[in-house]
Amino acid sequence: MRKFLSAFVVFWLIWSVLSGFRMQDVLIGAVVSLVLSFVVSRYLSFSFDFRIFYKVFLFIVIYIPVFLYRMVLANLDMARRVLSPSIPLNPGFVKVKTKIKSKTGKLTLANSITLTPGTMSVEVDEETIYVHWVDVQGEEKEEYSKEISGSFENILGGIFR
Amino acid sequence: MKKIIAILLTVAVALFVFTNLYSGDSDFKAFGEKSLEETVSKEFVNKTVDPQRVQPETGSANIVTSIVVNYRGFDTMGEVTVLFVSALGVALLGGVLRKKVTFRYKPGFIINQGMKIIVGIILISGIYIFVHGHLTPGGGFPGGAMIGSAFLLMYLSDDKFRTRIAAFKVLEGLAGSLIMIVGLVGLSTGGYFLYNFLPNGEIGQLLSAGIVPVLYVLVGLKVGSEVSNILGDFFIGEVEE
Amino acid sequence: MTIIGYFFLLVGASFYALGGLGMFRMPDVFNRLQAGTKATTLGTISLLFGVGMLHPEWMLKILLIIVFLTITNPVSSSTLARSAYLAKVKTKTKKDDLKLLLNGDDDDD
Amino acid sequence: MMDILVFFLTGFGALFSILRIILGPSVADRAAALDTMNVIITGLIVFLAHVFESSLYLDIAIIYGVLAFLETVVFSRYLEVDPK
Repeated sequence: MRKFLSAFVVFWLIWSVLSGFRMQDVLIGAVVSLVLSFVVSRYLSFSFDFRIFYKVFLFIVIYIPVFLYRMVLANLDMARRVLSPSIPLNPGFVKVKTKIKSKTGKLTLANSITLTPGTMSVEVDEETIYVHWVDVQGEEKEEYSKEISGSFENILGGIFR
Repeated sequence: MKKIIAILLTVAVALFVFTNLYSGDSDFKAFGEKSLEETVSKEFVNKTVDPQRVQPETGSANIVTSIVVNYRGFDTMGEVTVLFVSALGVALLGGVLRKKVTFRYKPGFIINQGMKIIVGIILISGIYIFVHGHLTPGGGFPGGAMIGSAFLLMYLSDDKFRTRIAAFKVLEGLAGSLIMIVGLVGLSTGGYFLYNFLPNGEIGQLLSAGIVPVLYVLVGLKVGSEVSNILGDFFIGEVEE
Repeated sequence: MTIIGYFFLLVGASFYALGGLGMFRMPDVFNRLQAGTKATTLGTISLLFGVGMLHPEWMLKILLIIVFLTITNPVSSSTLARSAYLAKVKTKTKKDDLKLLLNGDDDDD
Repeated sequence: MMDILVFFLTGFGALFSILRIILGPSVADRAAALDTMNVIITGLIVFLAHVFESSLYLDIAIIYGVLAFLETVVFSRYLEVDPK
């Protein structure tokens, strides 16, 4: 039931954004999202309650600025590597520990790792993220974790418990 | 050797096309020089946007849609029938071959979880595409393909998702029969098959253009459910009929 | 507004160029994916935001496209990287802690 | 003028991805380059919406983005299919 309502709200929102907020569009969108969420909602992982407003607020205010900042850094770093005549690389696959339990949270963390400097997540396990790193530094697992996912881990751990 | 022949053939075709396009006395006019006044397309544009007419003939903002679904509606029905026949063929062959697509590894966590968010967005935008087929580019066939692609994504990224959704069989037949019923209602009210018996309304509104959006929604549902059925036959590999 | 919009457009387009260049110059498939994904994601965000600045009435739709691409782009490149790893594509990678991934994951469904 | 510069830069990116598609030693390289090129083209379609002043192109960009994502996923799963 919770999944059904959440999927309905998400579908209706996307429909209204796509078609504009006219009366006919919004009403037909309600009907369409009702039918669609009745059919597919059990296969999806849209599931939230009223705390979503607080979470989205936190997400926008804290996570997105940090994310954008790290992403710009990542791109400048990548540009430096690409444009230098001899490409400085020391690639390797490393493991990173994570404490986040929620699946959507782990997905967001993996995506953030992909988009931040020099790292790309390859696979996620129960509590490990396998990461491809362009420039491996350090030796121990704890060092990797701190280097790669430290700030995101804290922020996302607060948002997705 | 094969590659050399392929390259020679490509060059020959390219030379043929270019000489025909750029020589002065060819039948093809240069870009922008062809006069549209003498072609038939002007007539169709006028029928839709001519301000002197009391009511536009189709009321559809997208002229291509008005031609595909209104003037050539019977043809579109034929195309949907072709899809239906191919889906039937795949279902029959799937029963004979009994060969499934097998993967060496399970789908990874990232795609498995990402799918559960992305599929929702794909499905709702696919439905948006075919409901707004008479206002925006797109329509029944791209929208149906998007719905089919969403189910392909589900089959690829979740090894638990092997249950065929039974609703699709029903939906496919229902959409096909409703297209026929809309055509027959037109036959009984207006005198010919697929007659536009609904009011045309105002161009640009969602509820306009008579039976065009109705038909396009049905076509979209039918294409989507058929593509999903074909994919299901490929992945599950057996049919129970 | 126009100037800011064009600034974002130019930044996005330059990141696209960098992404293509990185895709061309990097030595193996994982590094190529890294360069391509990061540059094109930021390029898309920036370019689409620039178009949204120039046409404020499309902003909501453009934000939807941005969200969609920001979710799908890392997911698709991670999936591709995993498959390339599992298919044992040649790499220049020296350090490899991932061996576990290959064992005990067989499944013939 | 600015439009031409933007077109030039995006075309530069797409050109190098096409070179990688042609040269790429393995299927994975080609699929990666194709993914990059598809994202570049999606951005270019949105930019065309600005050039032609028509919001209809945004719908096309959505469809193209969806199909590009699906294509990459299908290619990557294809690399894992059992060859026998």
